[in-house]
Amino acid sequence: MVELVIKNLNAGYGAVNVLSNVSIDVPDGKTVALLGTNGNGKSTLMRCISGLIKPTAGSIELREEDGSVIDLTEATPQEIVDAGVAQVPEGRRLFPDLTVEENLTLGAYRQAARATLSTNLDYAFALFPRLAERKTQLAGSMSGGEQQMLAVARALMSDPRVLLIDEPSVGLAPILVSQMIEKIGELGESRGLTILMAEQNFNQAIKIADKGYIIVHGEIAFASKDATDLRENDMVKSYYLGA
Amino acid sequence: MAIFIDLLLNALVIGILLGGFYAALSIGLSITFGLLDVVNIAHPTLLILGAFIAFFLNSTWGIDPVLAGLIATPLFFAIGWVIYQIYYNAFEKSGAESLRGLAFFFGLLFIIEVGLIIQFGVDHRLVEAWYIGESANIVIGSEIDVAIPYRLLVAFVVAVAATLAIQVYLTRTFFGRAVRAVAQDMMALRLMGVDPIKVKRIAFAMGVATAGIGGALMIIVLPIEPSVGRLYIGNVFAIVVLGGLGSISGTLLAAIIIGIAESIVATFFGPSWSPAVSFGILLAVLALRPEGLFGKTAGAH
Amino acid sequence: MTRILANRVRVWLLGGLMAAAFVFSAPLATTAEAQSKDPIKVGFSMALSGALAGGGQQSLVAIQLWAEDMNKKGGLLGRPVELVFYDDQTNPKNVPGIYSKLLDIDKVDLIVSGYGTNLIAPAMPIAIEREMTFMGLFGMNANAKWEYEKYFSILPAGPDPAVGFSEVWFQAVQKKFQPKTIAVIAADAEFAQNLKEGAVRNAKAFGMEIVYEENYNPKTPDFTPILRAANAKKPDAIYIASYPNGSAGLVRALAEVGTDAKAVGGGMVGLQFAGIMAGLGPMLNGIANYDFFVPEPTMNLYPGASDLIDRYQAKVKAENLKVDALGYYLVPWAYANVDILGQAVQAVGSLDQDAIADYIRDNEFTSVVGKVKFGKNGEWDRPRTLVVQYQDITNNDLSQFSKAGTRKIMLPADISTGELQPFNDLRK
Amino acid sequence: MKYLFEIVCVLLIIGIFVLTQVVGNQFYFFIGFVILQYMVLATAWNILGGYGGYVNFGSAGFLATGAYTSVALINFLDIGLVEQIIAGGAIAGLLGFVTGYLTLRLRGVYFAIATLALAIILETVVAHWDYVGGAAGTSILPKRKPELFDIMVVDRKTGIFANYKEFLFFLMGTVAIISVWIARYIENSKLGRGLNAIKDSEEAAECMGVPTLRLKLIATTISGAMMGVAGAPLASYLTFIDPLSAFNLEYAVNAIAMPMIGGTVSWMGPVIGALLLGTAQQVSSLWIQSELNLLIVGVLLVIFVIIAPEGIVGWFRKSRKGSRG
Repeated sequence: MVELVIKNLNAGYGAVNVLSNVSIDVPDGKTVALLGTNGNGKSTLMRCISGLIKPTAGSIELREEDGSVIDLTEATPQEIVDAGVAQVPEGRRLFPDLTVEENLTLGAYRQAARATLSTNLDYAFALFPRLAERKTQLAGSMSGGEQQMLAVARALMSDPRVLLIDEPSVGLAPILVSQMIEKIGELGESRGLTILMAEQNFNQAIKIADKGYIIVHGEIAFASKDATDLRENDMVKSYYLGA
Repeated sequence: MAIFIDLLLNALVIGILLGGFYAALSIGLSITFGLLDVVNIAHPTLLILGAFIAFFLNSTWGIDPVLAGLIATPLFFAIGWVIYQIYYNAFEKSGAESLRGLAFFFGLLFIIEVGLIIQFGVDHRLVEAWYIGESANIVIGSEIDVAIPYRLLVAFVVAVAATLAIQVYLTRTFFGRAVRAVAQDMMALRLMGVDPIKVKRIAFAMGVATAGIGGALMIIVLPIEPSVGRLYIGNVFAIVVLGGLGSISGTLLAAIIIGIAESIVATFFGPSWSPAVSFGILLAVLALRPEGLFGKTAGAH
Repeated sequence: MTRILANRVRVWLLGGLMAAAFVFSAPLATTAEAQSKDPIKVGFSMALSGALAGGGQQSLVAIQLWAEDMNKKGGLLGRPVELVFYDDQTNPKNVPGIYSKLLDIDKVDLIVSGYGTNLIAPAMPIAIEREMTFMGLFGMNANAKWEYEKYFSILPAGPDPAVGFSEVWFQAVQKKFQPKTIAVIAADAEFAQNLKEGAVRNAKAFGMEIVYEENYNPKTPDFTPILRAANAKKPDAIYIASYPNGSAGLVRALAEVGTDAKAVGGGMVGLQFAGIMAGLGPMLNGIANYDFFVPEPTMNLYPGASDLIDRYQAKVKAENLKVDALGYYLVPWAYANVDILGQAVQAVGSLDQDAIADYIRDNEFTSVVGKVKFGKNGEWDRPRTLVVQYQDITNNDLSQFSKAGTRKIMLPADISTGELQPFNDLRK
Repeated sequence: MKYLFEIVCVLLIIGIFVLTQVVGNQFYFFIGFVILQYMVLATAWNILGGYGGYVNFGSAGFLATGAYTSVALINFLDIGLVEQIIAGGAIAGLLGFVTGYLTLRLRGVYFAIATLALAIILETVVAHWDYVGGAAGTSILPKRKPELFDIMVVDRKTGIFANYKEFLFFLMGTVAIISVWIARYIENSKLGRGLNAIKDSEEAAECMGVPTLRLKLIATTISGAMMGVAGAPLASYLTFIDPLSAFNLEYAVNAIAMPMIGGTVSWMGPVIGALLLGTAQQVSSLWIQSELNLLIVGVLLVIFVIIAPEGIVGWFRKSRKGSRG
């Protein structure tokens, strides 16, 4: 269906360069882990893909099954959402004064998604029954785990083909972290989503990832060949043990 | 005793109607300031502009002032659009905090005021309509006679209708929900594929558009001259804050509370204490519940 | 490079702004016609914007008419008259600076005041220090504390203005209705408070019991609760000392709630203004209020006033001025304010301020406001406010107010044109 | 040189004194008084608003507190100007302390609206207080021959100052310079840095051990006292005072607009803003014979904040940085 290809990406804030020559490939229907500790450029890359920051060099592309290519490098956030890329941002970024349901509905803001609003809503509630129970509660008043569920569900509301998830485990109790990661794995499989997940919790992330990258100081320090390589390569171990 | 009940009933009725009038003046600010976090201190002066347009249409062609206010609404939408565009380019774009805009809106206030002086002069103006100076009387028994001035009733009905319409729009439509979300998290909204600047621009224009009808109601209720707007800055901001930032229905309820308080004070304790009482209520509420009466999360702003 | 350029642009912009400010601030020439002799400059501050601008703008036109008249007649002391004035924005804070500029920079020869007590008071110490004769327009007891011997007030309210202002109203009401009880409603502002104080003293002097006495805040939007509270005390008369906003609000409240009081009104400022009269129309019927000049036939007592008003109205129309279309309230008084000073200058034959003041103090003047004689503290030696009652107003047409009959004079008796009638008898 | 600024301050005060003795034209003292009064007001506002991020919308209330303290004490004890300024500052400082205490929990716009509410309540109370003239206002006659420590202060022949306006101008000038000195001192002190931390993030400041509540109380007290000092001579300047002129919206507007135009991060901002906007207001109202003067002030306000959203000080800093880089 669709493949996310990032080539030689450079980006930063003002004069400060954060990413240098980052190349990442997220194959269709696969879950790719972007591993790295805080401050290494994971979120910057995520923001670049979503169009919140403009890269200074390189390219971001979506490759369709039929061989056509959508160039997202210079696209606006709206165009990127329209192309089927959604992001679960770091720190969840919910609308605290809106209800759970309203948060979800806002996820389906773009015209194409409005048509499938009710099916997507049902899907989200089925995936996270907790959210169904708290439909009318204000998002800001929920627990961290519930907020993370809502953030993921909200991203799904736009009917994405590619899902970017930034640090889903941050601020959650260990038991919730593994639940959340499992949910993401489940989600990837049941919907056939192409997922790029940024995570600093190596242990958990590699459980569901089909392949992975390690990013250090804005550069790709390691790219695994496949899932097994990711789980067993010494280099990965040294990184997360070191961290 | 009967006299007391008569006075009390009348004070309550007038208070509620007066509250509706205050709500009509504040509702636009509840959007621009309460929801969008833009300190539009020129709002009361925009109301005066609306009042003068209603006056102009009324005195020239005899158009009903409320209708005149409705006619002026698209014009005010456009004015709001332009103001926000300037405000955005000068302040928000560079990430300056919202209070930076204060001086800008003060300047705008003076410019509009002088424009009105040049165009309409400084005299007090009133409008004519069949409902001004007439009242409906509800007589209970021999001593209780509740008078409902139509001029306040019109203001009340229009204010309540506008509040409900805006409330429904903000809660039931995709765009309305985006308006409520935009001050909470602009970046997240971008990730939903929404252009937050466009949302803010349209919402701000909507808030200013209410000044067309609000101004018409103002000149229905009281005589207007260009500098009257300044007197109402305190009142409208107080009501929006009292109601809780971001809560449209809260603004209506807060306005009614203030209206009743002022009316009761004017009837039983001496009208000159009215401002102290209404702003005293505001202070007390802020001390006990800083997010306002109907605000949701404390310190969100 | 682009940054340096951007900076240049910035500096240019700022510089340009400054330059623009200076060009704008260059002294604008007044009505200076090319005349050979040095003009006599008359300086004053006037509320051209802000809350009192309605009266201020009207006064300015009147004073300009006076200057035209003088120059047509060959000027003062054979020199042309030139006006120098600034907008005080109805803010007392601007007044000291304005009079200082008038005297120290513009070097005016004569000064008169702006409109209203709180805009006269801040100019007093400057007038005193420079020993200038100072004419005050509608100041209420502005000289009571200073007791400055060269201050003269244009307000026909007598030596004790607060009392004199409402005395005739109480006389008229007393004569007709002999009220036992009275309610007093007043705005929380300077002029209205002085009126109220006078009214309270008059009420006591006339043996009326004050059953309700309350002040209202000037920004009150609706007056029905106040009127109801006053009505609950069942007063025979209601004295109102209000500003334009309150006057209109109370008239509307009277239409909506009604009252059983026989006489209503007294000190309602603003009901004399064209915009408000037209806006209220028939709702005014029955109100008995103070006034200074109305287009009744007996007003011939004020020589030239009708002419002046006609010229004012013509000028407003011709030049499309955004001021009061009728000008009854202030035009004759603002005119008299400069006219009396001018007459004194002409009589003395010089600009000697002491001589001018002595002359004004010692002589009776005839101006567009009739015969004027000054007494203690520069106030008029006797009051001459009118009591008028609004009658037979049928619609909101402005032109009816420029004809006789809508505001009939009740007192003074020698110029009266009508009978005071109970408030409710004149309502529909 | 360590005390350069202090020396300049003293020289300026001496300079102002010399001006009162040399300049004959009274006009400049009138205009100067108004601009200097704004300078004190803007500087006072900036201590809380610029350094601490707490926007006071009720500056007129504090200023009027100073003014009415003077009126009450003139009526009661017939005290002189210097004592009025001290008393006005003390009472307004006390009000600032109480305000700070009552509004400790309030942030952002809530604080701004609370101060506005306070000013309106004060105005209503003063309008009912007949001893100071109530709503009708009262005339204040300057003392005939004021003395300070047995020295004749104002007298045409034997006094230090030939007339009252010179005395008022000198006092206001001295007060302004002291205010600016205090503001500068605060800016460079622990208090200023603490307030800055509060402005950036109150939570973070608290975590770093900044005593936020105490600092806010100190700042509201100092700021309030300075506003009271600015207002104390108002009654003597106008010789007539009523609630409408003492609680004028103009004070609240200028107290905010002047630092914003000048720049809120440094003590120079309010000074530049007051000089610029104050002069523009005076010049436009005194050279333009119509209501258009207000238009020019409005247009200037809008243009200034648009081209220099960080204020004149910020604008110059940016320009300097820009031309270097």
